[in-house]
Amino acid sequence: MLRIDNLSAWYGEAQVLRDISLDVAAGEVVTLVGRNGAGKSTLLRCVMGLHPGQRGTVELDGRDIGRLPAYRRARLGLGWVPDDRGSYATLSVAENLTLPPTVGPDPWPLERVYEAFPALHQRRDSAATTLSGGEQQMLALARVLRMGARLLLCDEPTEGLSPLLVRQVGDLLHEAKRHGVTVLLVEQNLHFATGVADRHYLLAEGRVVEAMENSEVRSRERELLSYLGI
Amino acid sequence: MTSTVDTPAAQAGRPTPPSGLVAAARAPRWVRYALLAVGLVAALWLPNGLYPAVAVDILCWALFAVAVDLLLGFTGLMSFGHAAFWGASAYVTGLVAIHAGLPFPVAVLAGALAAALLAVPIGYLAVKRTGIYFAMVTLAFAQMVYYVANEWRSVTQGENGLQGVPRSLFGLDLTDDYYFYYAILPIVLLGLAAAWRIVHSPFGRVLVGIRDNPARARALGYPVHRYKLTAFVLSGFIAGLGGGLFAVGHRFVSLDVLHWTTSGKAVIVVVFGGIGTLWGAVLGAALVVRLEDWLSFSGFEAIGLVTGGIFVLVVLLFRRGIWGSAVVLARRWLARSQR
Amino acid sequence: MTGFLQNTFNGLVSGAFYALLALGLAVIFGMLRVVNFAHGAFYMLGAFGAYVLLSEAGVPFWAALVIMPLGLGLLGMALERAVIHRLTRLDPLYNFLLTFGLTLILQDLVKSRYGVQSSPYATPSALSGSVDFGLFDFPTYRVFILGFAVLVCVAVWWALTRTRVGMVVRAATERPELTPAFGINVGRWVTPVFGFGIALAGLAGVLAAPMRAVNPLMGADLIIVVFAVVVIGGLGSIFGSVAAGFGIGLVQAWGEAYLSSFPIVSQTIVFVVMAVVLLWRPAGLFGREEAPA
Amino acid sequence: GGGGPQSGGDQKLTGDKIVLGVLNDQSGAYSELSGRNSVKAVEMAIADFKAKHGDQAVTEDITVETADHQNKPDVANSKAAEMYDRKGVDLILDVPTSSAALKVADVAKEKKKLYFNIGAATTELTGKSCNKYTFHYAYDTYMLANGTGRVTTEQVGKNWYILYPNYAFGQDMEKSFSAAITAAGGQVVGKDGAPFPNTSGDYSTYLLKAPGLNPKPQVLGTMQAGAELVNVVKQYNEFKLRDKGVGLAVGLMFITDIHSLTPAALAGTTYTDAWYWNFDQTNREFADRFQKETGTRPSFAHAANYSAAMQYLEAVQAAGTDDADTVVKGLEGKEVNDVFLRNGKIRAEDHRVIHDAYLAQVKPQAEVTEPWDYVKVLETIPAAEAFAAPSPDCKL
Amino acid sequence: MAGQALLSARGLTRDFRGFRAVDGVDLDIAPETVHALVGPNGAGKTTLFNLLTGFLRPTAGRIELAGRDVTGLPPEQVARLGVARSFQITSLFPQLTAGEHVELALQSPSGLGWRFWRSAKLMARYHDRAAELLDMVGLADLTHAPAEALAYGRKRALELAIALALDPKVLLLDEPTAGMGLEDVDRTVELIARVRPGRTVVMVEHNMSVVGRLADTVTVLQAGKVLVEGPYDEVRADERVITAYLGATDAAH
Ligand SMILES: Nc1ncnc2c1ncn2[C@@H]1O[C@H](COP(=O)(O)OP(=O)(O)OP(=O)(O)O)[C@@H](O)[C@H]1O
Ligand SMILES: Nc1ncnc2c1ncn2[C@@H]1O[C@H](COP(=O)(O)OP(=O)(O)OP(=O)(O)O)[C@@H](O)[C@H]1O
Ligand SMILES: [Mg+2]
Ligand SMILES: [Mg+2]
Repeated sequence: MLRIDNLSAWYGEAQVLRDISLDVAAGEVVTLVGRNGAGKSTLLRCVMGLHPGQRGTVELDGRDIGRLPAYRRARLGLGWVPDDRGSYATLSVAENLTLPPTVGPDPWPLERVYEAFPALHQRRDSAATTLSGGEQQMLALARVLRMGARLLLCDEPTEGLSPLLVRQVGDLLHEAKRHGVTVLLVEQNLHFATGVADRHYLLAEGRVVEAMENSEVRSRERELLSYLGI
Repeated sequence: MTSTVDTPAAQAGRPTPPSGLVAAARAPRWVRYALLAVGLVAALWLPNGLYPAVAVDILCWALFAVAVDLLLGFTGLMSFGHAAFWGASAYVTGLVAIHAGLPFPVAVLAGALAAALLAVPIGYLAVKRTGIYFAMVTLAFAQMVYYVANEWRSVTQGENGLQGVPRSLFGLDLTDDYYFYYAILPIVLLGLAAAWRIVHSPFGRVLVGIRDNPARARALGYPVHRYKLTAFVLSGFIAGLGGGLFAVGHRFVSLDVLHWTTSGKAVIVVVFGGIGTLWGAVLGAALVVRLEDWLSFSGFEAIGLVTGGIFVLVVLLFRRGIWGSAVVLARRWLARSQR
Repeated sequence: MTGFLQNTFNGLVSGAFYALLALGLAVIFGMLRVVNFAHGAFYMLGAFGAYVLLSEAGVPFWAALVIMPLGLGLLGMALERAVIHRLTRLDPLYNFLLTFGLTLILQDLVKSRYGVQSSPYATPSALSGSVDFGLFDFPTYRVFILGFAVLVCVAVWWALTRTRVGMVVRAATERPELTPAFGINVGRWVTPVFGFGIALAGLAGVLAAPMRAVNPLMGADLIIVVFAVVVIGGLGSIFGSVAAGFGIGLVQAWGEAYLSSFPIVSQTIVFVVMAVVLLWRPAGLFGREEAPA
Repeated sequence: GGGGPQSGGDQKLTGDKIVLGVLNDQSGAYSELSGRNSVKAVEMAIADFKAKHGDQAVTEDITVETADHQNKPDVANSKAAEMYDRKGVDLILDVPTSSAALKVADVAKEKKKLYFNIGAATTELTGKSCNKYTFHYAYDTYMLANGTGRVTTEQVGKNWYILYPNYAFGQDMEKSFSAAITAAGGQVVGKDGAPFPNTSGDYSTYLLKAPGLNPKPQVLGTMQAGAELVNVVKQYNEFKLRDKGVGLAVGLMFITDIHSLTPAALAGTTYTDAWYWNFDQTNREFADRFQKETGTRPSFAHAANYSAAMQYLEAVQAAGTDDADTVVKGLEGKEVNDVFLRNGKIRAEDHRVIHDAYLAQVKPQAEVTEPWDYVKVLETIPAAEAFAAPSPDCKL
Repeated sequence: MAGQALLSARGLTRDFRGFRAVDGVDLDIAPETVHALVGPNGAGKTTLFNLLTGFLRPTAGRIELAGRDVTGLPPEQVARLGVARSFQITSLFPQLTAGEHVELALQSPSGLGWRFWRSAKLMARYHDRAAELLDMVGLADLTHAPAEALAYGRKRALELAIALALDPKVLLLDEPTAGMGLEDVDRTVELIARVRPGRTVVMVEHNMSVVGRLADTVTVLQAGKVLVEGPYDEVRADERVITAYLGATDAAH
């Protein structure tokens, strides 16, 4: 579904992504793991079309979307859960949810969102940035589900969530997957990642250093953890 | 709170990370001394090369602009009402010089102190807001000061202005602007040095922190409001020095010193010269004053077209201002020649 | 009693101008985080445009009331595309500076073409009579202004808080870099809103033409008072701006009527009120306090 | 103070030339009243002077320097000094805005060079702030108030309501008016100082109050000027005060104001003018020439600039030198008549240049037959009555 | 009452436009302990921090620091009394370098910051200490990097460094390990363990293994109220905590 070929990106003079190539098949959950600063978030931003200094190809369903502006990509079914959660201070929770147009065949209705995240229902009229950190994380995830995005780009969606919610998010991703949604997930929490993902890419210093099946990861957990830095 | 907008100061500071001021402090010693020498020579040459009265104006405006830049460039506060301090000091200086007959430096000092005093209540209210609100609030309060001066005719002579401010200094004859220029030069240099010192002091460092992230600064134990207020008052004082000298220089004070266009012009000067670079403010003053002088003789009627145009161009094309852009170019050139 | 009612009515009428201008400012600020210093200049262009239309093309008031806001709205949109737009990611102060420069330019352009003298503009004949209110009668034109302004304010408030437009634009302006990621073409929304805010200023200008001196500087000092008005009302708040606009109009009129031996009062009252509001509610009467940290 | 008129033939003119400086507002509120067309008027004077004297002229080299003081006294100050010092200017002309004029008078005194004020109305120039090198041409606040106040009281109505902008000029005008009205047997039944500048632009409070006063005023005297005057007049019409029996008299009005408000809005309004272009044949001829040069009719200020430049050149011609002290001596006490000065006299006591003034009334629209011909002159106020007696405050 | 507690709250309450985020919380933090605050998202932990540090004024209730009433004091004064905090959502000075951050924090208690007439060179006296602190959090090689160019995890580490630079009696850490890689989490845990002698640490943390390794006492908040308080193992096994916060499997884990 998503194919990235020879993608490089820069912040000014500094190159942070170097010839990244990877692909994600429809219905898959794929994680990007790597240390802080490896370039994971930058990669997602490149896919979303939000990073100005990039070179290489990004294809969605075989179509080159590398030239499209971000809003067109979103309309094609990309849903981004940014690492800073992307809440709008000037919008209420409900408005944050209904802000994006629906873009996919299977958008979640608002009731379903509120059912999955009762906290959001309770605070639906508050300004979104007054939510707690975790609530904002839920909001970001709920927002792309409501859009009906087909490919979720989730940047550390479990950061700052309580253990209970982390598991809920895992469940949600599973459920999304059952509905045919594809997920590209950035995750530091290897434990969580192996619980939801089919495959993993290991990123280091802007390069893909390894691609693994989930089963492989489980068997090599110790080795990987040390690679990730213990 | 963790918005990632660029403050003007941040923009100006961008080429010289982490911030203009810290980097400037780190510039090689010879560069700094060379600059200082060039500046001094330029300052000494001014009345010979230019009409002395224009040169006097440049000095006064340089102080004014530096005062505004102290806030805008180093505290992240854009005062659009600094005419209040420049003007208040001009009036107080004028009144003291006329009625008490004191030597003009004393009168100017009194004026600057009065300006600082006025800055206390205005600053107290204004620093409750930041960013654009701050600009609007200062603008509004300055307008209020203007109205009051306009109305308070018994003291300010209203529209006619305060005429006949003497230039007395121990019986020296300073009627010629040429000599007067050299008489005020030390005061101006002292004022500029004070601004420089403030920026390069521990206090200045705190200000930059506050500019970048006030909430964080509070959590570190810095009373943000009080710091801002102090910066505001210091800035008011320096603007007052300029305003007082301006009054003595022109030997009168008119309501114009309090008008909002005066505040606007001060900001133009700073932006044109380069926000967050004290040198830029001085340079901007020289250029803008000279330009206006030239324009008013040129027969070109639409001065606003030029000043407004400068503003638009600077904001759109080179936000670093003349000085900031020059620094960037010089750096690039240096870097290239080193390679 | 009659005198009081008359003064009150007049206060509301001059408040209507403050309110319309503050509303335009608030729309633009609330949506784009831009404080439009040139708002006064656009108000002037509205009035001046009406005059030029009338004197050079014979276009009557009623047509001008439509043409000028439309035209200025388009001009505003062009402006947003050409310059304001480039500054979206920067500190709002830059836009303040930009529009300040623009003010000087616009004023001088008009000045160099038409001079500084005030230009004549007569009240449209349909509105030149007076309306009898029993206790007193009143120029029809003033009644019209008040009614029209209230109508416009209510309509705008409704559109921005009760429809999707306001929401999208607020999002687009709060986080221009993020919003496209949610499938929103920011430019398509923000530009018209800016144009609309400008159109409001133009509308106020056309309304002012028959009542006020039409000249290139007519908006210059006014805008500062309007700034104070929006600070009082709470800059982000549509309702606050409008309410403060009418309120200040009233207070000034009463000050003029009942403290006429102290003209300084009605002149500075708006600033005094602003100072009090800053002390008591720094975010403005209807503004929201920002989140703590 | 250099010796006799003919002393030192080789240095009779500094630099062998005469430079006239026109320092006025070329972009702001007074730019139409005087502005760049005043420069044109001065150029006309130079041309006429050269034509008149031909080879006999003290010099062929007479030029004009000009600068825009933007109505800012500080700009006026530097520009005036620079004109005298660097541009070799012998005489500065015009300088509207009282604060700027007072400042330029100061500079003139210090540099010992001449200054003919035309654009500013403050009587201080011939009072407390008078000096040897400064002359006050054309109008002043006393002239405006005295003419309008007295004649209107006599001809239109005795009871007045005065509305003035509450700043120096407005307060002066109010005092002068009240004095003139009382002297003419009228009374001021009410007066209010309106905020200045009046940002709201609204005068309804005052206008509504006027007809209700007891006794009811027959005349509303407004001292507002420029755009504020326009606001007052528009709203005066809006509230239909003329229909309610309250006439309008204006303290300070220029023909350019009538042009912008249209005569229809002002029909019947009385005011005092220092000169009117269509008053007689002489004026009209000048106005026609002026229109050829500039495309518009001259205001009193244009005519006064012409006259002032001419009188100065004649004085230099007569003295044979441009030495300021000598020229001043030649001017003092001189009686003159020209297109602007009727029964003119340059008073030696205070350097006030007195001349006839005119009480004018705006014609009804129907009587306006050609552009700019907006008023009829009700009465010529003789020079001796038009201006105040020399002030004891003035010590040259 | 508060007994030995260094920092205590009584009946602490905070409303936001009718919404009660913190609801009558009583809290006693014993000196020289590590006290963890856990709870579901939105339980009011950060709000409680904001109340304790003066960033928010309580609607009701009272806060005492070492027996002194500090209710309603502004943040800077609370900081002056020896309470340092880090922010859950990173909050740094984008234009300053890592080194300058720490120096600024080190300078804070000295009053040097008011000396507008002295040279900034005076701050050189903090160089060594700053280098030491940066080294502690693993940022030694980034001393001259401006904060805005740091990756997220590094920013978190810098947050910690400047909080430590204040040499506080009480250290309030809001999710100090959120967004960190495993390596950094471990380093942070070690770091907190290293600096805790002589200090009192209050931390909000979702990572239960971190809580387990550090905390002496755990307070669980839910819907603005204290749900359970006690030693880690006890709290962890508590039925209510498992349903409200941990979830069944995690508890068994
Ligand atoms: N605005 C910026 N300017 C300059 N460099 C940047 C900027 N943002 C990120 N970087 C650098 O780019 C690199 C990659 O950053 P990125 O945010 O993609 O990393 P990441 O893998 O998502 O890290 P983390 O796990 O901490 O979120 C880092 O080294 C970072 O320092
Ligand atoms: N300024 C505010 N205005 C309105 N509501 C607020 C504000 N700040 C916090 N809240 C609300 O108070 C509740 C508690 O928020 P808080 O940030 O304290 O939660 P938390 O326990 O820190 O959660 P997390 O673990 O997700 O960070 C939340 O529901 C939040 O929406
Ligand atoms: Mg990241
Ligand atoms: Mg929290």
